[in-house]
Amino acid sequence: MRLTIKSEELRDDLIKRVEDLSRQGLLECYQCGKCSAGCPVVNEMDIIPSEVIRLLQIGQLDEALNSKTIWVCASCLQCASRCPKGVEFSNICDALRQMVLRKRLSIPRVDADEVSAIMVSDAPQMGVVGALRKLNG
Amino acid sequence: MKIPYYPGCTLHERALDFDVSARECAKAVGVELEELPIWTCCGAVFPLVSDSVMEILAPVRNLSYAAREGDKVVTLCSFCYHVLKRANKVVRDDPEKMEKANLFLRADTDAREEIESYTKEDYEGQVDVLHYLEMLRDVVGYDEVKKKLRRTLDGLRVAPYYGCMLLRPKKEMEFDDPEQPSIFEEFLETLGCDVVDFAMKTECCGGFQIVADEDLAVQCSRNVVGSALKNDAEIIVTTCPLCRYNLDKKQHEMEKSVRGFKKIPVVYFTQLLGIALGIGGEHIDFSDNYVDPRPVLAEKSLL
Amino acid sequence: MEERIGVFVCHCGSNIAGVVDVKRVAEELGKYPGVAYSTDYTYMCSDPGQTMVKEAIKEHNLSGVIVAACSPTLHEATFRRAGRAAGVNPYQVEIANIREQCSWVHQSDKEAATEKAIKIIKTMVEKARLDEALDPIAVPMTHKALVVGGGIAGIQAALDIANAGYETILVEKGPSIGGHMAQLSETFPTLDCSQCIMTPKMVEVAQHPRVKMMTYSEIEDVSGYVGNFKVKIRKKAAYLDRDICNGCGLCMEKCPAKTPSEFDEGLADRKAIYTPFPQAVPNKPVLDREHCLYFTNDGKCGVCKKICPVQCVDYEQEDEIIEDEVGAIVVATGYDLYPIENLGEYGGGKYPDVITSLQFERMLSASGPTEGEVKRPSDGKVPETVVFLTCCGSRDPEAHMPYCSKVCCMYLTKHAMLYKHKVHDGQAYVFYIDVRTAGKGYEEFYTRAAEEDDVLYLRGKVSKIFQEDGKVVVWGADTLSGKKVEIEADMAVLGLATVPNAAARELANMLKIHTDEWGFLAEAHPKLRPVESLAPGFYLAGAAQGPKDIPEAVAQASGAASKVAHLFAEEEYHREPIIAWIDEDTCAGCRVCVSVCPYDAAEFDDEKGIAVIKEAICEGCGACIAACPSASAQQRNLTDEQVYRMVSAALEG
Amino acid sequence: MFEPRIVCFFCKWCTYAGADLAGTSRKQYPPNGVVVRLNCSGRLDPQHVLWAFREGADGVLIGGCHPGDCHYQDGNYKTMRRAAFLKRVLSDMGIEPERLHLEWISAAEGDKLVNIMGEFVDRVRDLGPLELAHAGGRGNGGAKPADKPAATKKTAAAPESAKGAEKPAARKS
Repeated sequence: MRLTIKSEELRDDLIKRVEDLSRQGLLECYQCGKCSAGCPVVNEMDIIPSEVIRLLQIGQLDEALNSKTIWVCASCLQCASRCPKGVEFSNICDALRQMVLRKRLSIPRVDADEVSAIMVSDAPQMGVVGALRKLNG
Repeated sequence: MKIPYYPGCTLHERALDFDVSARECAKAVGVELEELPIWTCCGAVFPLVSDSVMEILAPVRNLSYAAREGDKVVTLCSFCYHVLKRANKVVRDDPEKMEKANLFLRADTDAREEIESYTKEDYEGQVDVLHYLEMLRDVVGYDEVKKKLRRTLDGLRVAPYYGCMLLRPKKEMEFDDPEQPSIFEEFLETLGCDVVDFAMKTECCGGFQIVADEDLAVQCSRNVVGSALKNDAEIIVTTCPLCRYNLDKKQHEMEKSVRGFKKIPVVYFTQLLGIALGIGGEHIDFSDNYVDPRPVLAEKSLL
Repeated sequence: MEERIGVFVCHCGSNIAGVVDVKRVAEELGKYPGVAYSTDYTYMCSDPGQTMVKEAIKEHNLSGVIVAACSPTLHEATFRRAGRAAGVNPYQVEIANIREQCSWVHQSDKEAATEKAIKIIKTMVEKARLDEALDPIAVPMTHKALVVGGGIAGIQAALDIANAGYETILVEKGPSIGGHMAQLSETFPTLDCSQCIMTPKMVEVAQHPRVKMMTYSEIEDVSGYVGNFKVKIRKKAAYLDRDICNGCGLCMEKCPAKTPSEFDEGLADRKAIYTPFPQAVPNKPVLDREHCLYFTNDGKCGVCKKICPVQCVDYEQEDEIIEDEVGAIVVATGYDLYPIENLGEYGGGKYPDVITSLQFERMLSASGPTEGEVKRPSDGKVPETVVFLTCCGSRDPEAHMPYCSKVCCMYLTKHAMLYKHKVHDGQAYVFYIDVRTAGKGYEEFYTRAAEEDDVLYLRGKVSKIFQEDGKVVVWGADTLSGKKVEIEADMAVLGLATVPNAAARELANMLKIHTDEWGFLAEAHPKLRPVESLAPGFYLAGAAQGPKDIPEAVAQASGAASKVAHLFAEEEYHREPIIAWIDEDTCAGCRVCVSVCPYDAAEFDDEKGIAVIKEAICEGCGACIAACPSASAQQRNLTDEQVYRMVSAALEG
Repeated sequence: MFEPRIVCFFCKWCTYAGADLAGTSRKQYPPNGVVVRLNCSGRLDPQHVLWAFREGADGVLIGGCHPGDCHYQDGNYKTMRRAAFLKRVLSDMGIEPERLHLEWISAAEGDKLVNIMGEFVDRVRDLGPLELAHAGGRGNGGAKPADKPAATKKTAAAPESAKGAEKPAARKS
């Protein structure tokens, strides 16, 4: 596992885009990992939240965009609530999801057709609307 | 006292039990909840990206409807409360977004004006968004509520589950201390309950992930339910239809995965309030609950 | 006489010259009225630089000097000395601040910075043209010091000042001196017992012939100025005569009222009449009225009074105000731990087995409530797994304190190590963000803990702690392996942030000495004057100035003491002569100045029918000058005329 | 673009030290202001401010210690009252009162100083140059302002005419 860091990648426009979309300063994160430590769905993530921020800090946007992590997030805001530096990972996660969804970079996590099946069962409307908006765009 | 009320989609459909009990309880404590004449879905989730004017339009539109009815609006569902309150803050703090949202609202009102003769007033954040619990505490007063009680729920061990959306982010919600909140406990103490402190009361139930990844969400809700059980709770109360769904209905899945799983009923806080206020059984409906709370309530002679 | 001002523009290496065109500045000023000589040089404050100033004074017969360089707080004194050596009165040497307030803050606009530098210097030239030759005002000085705070820093400062030959008053608000150091078990990195090295010092200072120790006392008021402070000290009622008390301890034994002991951090109880710990100095009790049954229960108890063999208990005793005069004040008010209540995610104090670092110190201490055994508070069980957390409230600008508390990494390492020494088969975990070991022998100490004592260091911050089913569950992260970590422990110890003592901020306000935004005392210069306050006559020692460990606190205390000795080495104190004076010819005797003067330095002279200024008292604030309706009150070397001319120069061009 | 000229009267204990801190921290702010260092903001005579406007200042910034923090007990309270009064006088004179600003900036608040400097310069820039019909005009200040009388006092005198003429107005407070 070797990584060649290229200075121009560190200041990549798309990484700047993540900062703009999420309104978070990626370099403010000092990698304490408190976001990961408190995340209720971290079990299902392939890369823990603090590592996603780290990848962005070192210019590895694609790896972050391709992570399972961003689709597992339930937007519970616990990470943002406890971050000592005020970095809101939940927002970074939303930004990454939006970048994928808007460009249709990968298949949406929730399929609208499948959801209609759940609709007829008993899930509250808010859950369906929430899932579609966060995970389907 | 009349207060404008925004029920939201879920309370009009799947969570009628929540809506009905809340309205009846309000009456009993002297508040007429006046449902907004028109309202739409709030969007359920708040957009966390910066360029999302479109996504706050729905909540701002609803707030502008509320503005025609009064200076505050009460809501019950945690998601609605979260979205309305944050969108309201955006309007109050970000003039650019306020302007954009109003551009859309004006077009919207133009169309409606002919039919419903609404005034073309811009929405600038003039409405305060209140949660029903805040209404009970700050508008009615817990002391007043106490005076109206027909019975107290003595000895009922209740675990108050806050979930995420009421509390976080602290600076925007300004609802309570996000780590050691107390509004719910104080409410339950008013009813005479034995309040159970449990570690997971502000942890996530899995939320909307239940739609995308049931296993994931069930892991979360099992964690919450397990913590309440460990602390010998007899019943969990919540303010959110989605939390209720995940914590109650998904006990079906928990039973499958955890050997010796003990079930625990999950009810809306307004349902307990209704019982204490002596409201008739037809308004306190438990037919939608997966885990029936009636046995434990009967055991305490509360039915 | 035509003024002959010399202007000396310093490059400060590239600090100034990198932004300001110093050559052009010197050239421009050379043409300015009143300027007889103008030049520039790389480092004016260096020896050759100062020599250059001195030689130019002689060669060009200069009447005044402007050094355009860094802030006057740094080198005004340097150049005034140089001026005096070459025959220019020090008060005719002025600094134009073109570094802190020009080159450093306008780095991107060199042209504008150069223009501004020229204006700044011109304002100072205008001031200097009207500067008078002045002499410092000699006032008598009290060669006696006051040290506030009886922790290790205060004790050290008091001892050093007393040993230098000066009378010292040591004031401590608690019943005993010793401070937090007396609470500690063993000290890093040598693991010597804190009380063993502390107690002799406490005794030494108590018995020192030149130290007047006042415990259970607080500063009530301080007035005056360097060399001549008047202090009022409130000696709180101990409800017994501590001079008569022989410290037999019978009263404490028989007292029926209990309350959690502050010294033991609530892990044990003390009586209502108590000494905080057995080795207390003085070893004489005080009676805590709030918990005493005699006071809370209508005089029904009175056991201590009945039993006291020397009849020293006195329920009628009242606070006493002691007045004294001192020449210098050392502030050593120490620190507190950040309140655990503020850390809701760790339970905010509601879990019995999630404890503070000072509670753990008491637990480890051989004279502590568990006699040195590690037992968790809930059930007295010896914990098999203990988790230690650094940065509890430190390095958290979002919700708590933004700064590093500096000592936690080391004391938690010590805690983990001592725990392992006492519970051999136990497991210690330390969650950290960075382990900071900058001190002599500290890195080696940390390495020893990790390698020899099997303390497992986990790099990550803990998000949540809760106690359920008797277990203290810790949700942390190990960012090195990229995993969330969950530990079911028996106890957790929080390395809470170091914050200034709660009472210290109030005291600082009363003393009119500066603090930073967190309440730590501000030093006069972060590098070159770390033991002095900007306010003359006040010196700083210990954690009151910022988080520090014992050797640093002791070093700073000795530094402060040496500054006091330095001040006291002169017979008289020489005050700045930049004070008010009143023109007798124009004063109408309206007494406005008398009413506005905060120091009673302006006085009405009945005989002359005008106001006069008492030179020994005037602090030079200028309130009377701004208030005087006839412009008869003026400030030496900052007259209204000088201000007008400076303003005009600032706006010229 | 119009670059306003600003005179800053800073007390040496708090705001001047705060400005030094901004420098030590290398914070950047616009170069429009030149500082006159006073022992205390309470030393500031309203006349100094009027003089600054007369001499061509577009804005005047006064910086003192926070209430309760004055090194000389209460000099800053005096300043607070004087500043409020001065704003009324300025208004009567046809000068926008926003051209005068009083701010409490402590020695620890380098950031605040930077922000205030930036905001104040922007504000004065928006107001535009100060036009005073009766002003002596720019560039005649410095050594000997034309209409200021020569020094009459032993060492250094206040400009009597300026004081005498305008001081009574300043006493209405």
